[in-house]
Formats: sequence, structure tokens, C-alpha cells
Amino acid sequence: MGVRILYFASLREALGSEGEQLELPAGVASVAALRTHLLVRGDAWLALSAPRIRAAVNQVLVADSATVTDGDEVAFFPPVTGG
Amino acid sequence: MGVRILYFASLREALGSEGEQLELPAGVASVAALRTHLLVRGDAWLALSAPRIRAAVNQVLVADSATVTDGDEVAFFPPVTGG
Amino acid sequence: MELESISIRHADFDVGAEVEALSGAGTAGAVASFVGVVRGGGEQRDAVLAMTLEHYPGMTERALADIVVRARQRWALGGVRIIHRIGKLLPGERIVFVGVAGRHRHEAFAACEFIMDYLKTQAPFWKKEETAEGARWVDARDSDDAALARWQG
Amino acid sequence: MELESISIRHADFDVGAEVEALSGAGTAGAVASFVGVVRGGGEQRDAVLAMTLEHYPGMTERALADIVVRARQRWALGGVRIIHRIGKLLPGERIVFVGVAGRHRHEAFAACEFIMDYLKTQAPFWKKEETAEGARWVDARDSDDAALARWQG
Repeated sequence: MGVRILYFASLREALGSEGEQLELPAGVASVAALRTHLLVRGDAWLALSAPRIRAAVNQVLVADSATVTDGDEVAFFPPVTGG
Repeated sequence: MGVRILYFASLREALGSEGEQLELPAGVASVAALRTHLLVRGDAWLALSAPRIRAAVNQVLVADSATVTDGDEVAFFPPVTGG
Repeated sequence: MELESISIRHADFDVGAEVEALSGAGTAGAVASFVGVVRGGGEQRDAVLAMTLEHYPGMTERALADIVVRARQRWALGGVRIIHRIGKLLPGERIVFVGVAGRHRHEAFAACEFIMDYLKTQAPFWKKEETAEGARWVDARDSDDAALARWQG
Repeated sequence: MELESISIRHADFDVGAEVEALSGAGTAGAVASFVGVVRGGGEQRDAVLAMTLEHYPGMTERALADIVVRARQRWALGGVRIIHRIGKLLPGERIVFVGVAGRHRHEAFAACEFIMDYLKTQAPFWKKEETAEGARWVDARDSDDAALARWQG
């Protein structure tokens, strides 16, 4: 299945990427599984494993156990600091 | 001793007076005594005895037991409703 | 910029300019403000057509200055600006402005509400409403005394 | 007047016009508002020279709309207006405006602070500061999480 992934702020800078379109293998069907899937890419991607990095699926904040399905927009970012 | 007395808002209207300069007899030396002194003037002055009527001496809110001395400015008024 | 401004007047005020004066120095990160407006304009027979604000000149300024002193004893504040209008006002017109600058928003919010709660119950202003049925002095509200009591617990 | 306005933009805003829009209908007696300003301009080596605000387009608007819905579930409110600027801002420049109209001041104050507390912790904005020593992403503050927890008790 295909998902659109977005990275923001310090995480975007650490990864050198604003996001990507990605085909996920069967079995990668949650935010937690997606993190693990991306971590194997190399040391820079350890930034994604920090517990403070939050996730949103389809623009709603979710826990790591949240399901990811075909066509979803998944975003990873550090704690927000607006206002 | 002489005091300046001021009346505000609904009390001013009930008494038909914005205030007065008054010579007080010996013994009238507190806010409570001043109220009693004024009450004997007639029925309209009963407005002054309502417990909700507050008093200020020299522009500071006080209790009825507060002292009144020569040259003081004493004001009587209903609860405030600004803002 | 003067750290404090207390103004009693007939003329309207410019909310943008007041907030600008509070934030202008660039050291305050937070400005909380309150604007009170004459309600009214309803269809009922007792709808408010106009309001007249009376005050006790001299004591008003003292009372407001004292309220600001109390607020500064509780919180580290930047500028504080208070404007209260007097005279005749129509529905929709502004009555009062209280603005407080602080380093952090919680202080600014708390001090602004504190000043309004004290102003409502301690500053010598009185409102008289005009309606189609005649004029009436506004009654003090128990809820205002309750609001004040929160700070005195 | 539209009851609600949420705006994410580069351009500055006019605080007076925002408050006027909230009080204009004449049915709201109380308008509480908050303005956040870029602090800085100090003499220290790490003084903030400029700030850049990044956000997550789409999610930001959704998050803010959701916060307003939550506020309306708690209090009977009139108009609510939120503006958050993005891009590069200098010390002293306004970042955010939240204004809430209500019949009574306590509702307006509470809802305005509630919206700010949620915005600070739920809306996807990120600040990067520029100093003479380099650029750094601003860290989230525990005190903001604590402020949010007050509403969730």
C-alpha cells in the first residue's frame, strides 16, 4: 500500500527531507511499524525513534499504535512550539 | 469640626443633593455616628441607612466604625457597578 | 514607554494603539486585554437604549492605582493600561479597557482578570440605563462579589 | 459578522480591527484577547535576532478549528478569532492573536486562555530562533503541558 509521509522542523532538517511517497510492504500497518521500517535506513533515521517525536495520521495527532492504511498522510514532528 | 460630604448615583438622586459642607457636633466622630446624625433630617434620608450604602473617608472605602475627623471628605454611595 | 497608564474620560479609545503601547518595548512576550462593551439593542421593551456612567473623581483614580499595586504584588508584570469611559454611551460602544503585559501568558491573563474583578467591585463607577420604560440604576451583581472572593481565599 | 475566523498568514494583523469585529454586533458585553510578541532584543550573546515559524499546512487549520469546537462545548461564546503568523519575524513583532467575545467576562477570559493553552501544545507550529551564536529550534516547555492539564482534570 502507498502512503505519503511528511517530516517537519528539526526532524525535517535531521533527515534532510520534507517528505516522500512510499510503498509499504505487507505487515507495516501501524505508526509504530512504519517508524521501525524507516529506522533501518541508517543512523540519521534514529532521529525518528526519539520518543518525543509525535505522529499524525491524516492531520490528526495519534498514538504509535494507530493504524496506517493505503492513501494515508502520515506526519512525524517534534513537540510543537507555536503561539 | 467640619467635614465635606458627597453623595453619588441613586443615593444622590434620592437625597436631591450632590453633597454639602457640614459642621458636626461633638460626639459625631465616626461614619456610623454621621449616618445617624443625618438620618434625623427626615424620611428621604432613610436611604442613607440602607446597609448596602457604602462609605469612603478621604477616598478610601471604610467600615462604619471608621473615625471621622476635622477636614475629612466623607462619601456615601450604593455598591459600584462599573466595568 | 510609561509602565502604567490610568485614564478616566468621555472619549473612546483605540484598542490597537493601547495593545501596541503594551507590547512595544519588545521585552514582554504576552499581552492580555479586556474590552467591555455596552450590551443592548434587543427588541424587548426594557432593552437598553443608552447608558450613563457616573464616577467619584479622585477616588476612582486612587482605587484603580491601588488595584494595579495589588496586581504587581502578585505577579511580575510589564506595562498595565486601564481606561474607563464616563458619561453617556450607546449599545455597542466600548466602556472599559484593561491591558496587561507580562513575560508569560498566564501572568498576563491572571492579572488582567484580577484587575477587572477588583475594578467591578472596588472602583467607584455607577451605571444608569435608559430604556423605553424609563431610566434605572444598574444593580450590583452577587457574581461580581464571588469573582472577587476567588482572589481573597 | 462571521462568528469565527481562523487565519494562518505571513502578514501582520490589526488588533483594533480584530477586537472591533468581535464586539461589533453589540450583543457581546465582553471581549478578552491575547497577543503574543517575539521577545528579544537583549544584549546577551544568545539574544534572539529573528524567529522563523514553520507549520503543517492543513493540519494547523484543522487543529485550531477543533480547539474552538472544544471551547464552545465548555462556554457559551460569541465570536472567536484566531490569527497565527508564519515565516520570519523580528523581536517586538506580533506572532499570535486570540480574541473571544462572550456575554460575561469570566467566560471570555477562560475561553481565551483555554484556546492559547491548546494552541501552544496541539497546533503544529514550530519556532526556530536566530542568534549571534547560530540558529536553534525552540524546545517545548513542560509548563505548557502543565497549563493544558489544568483543563483536562
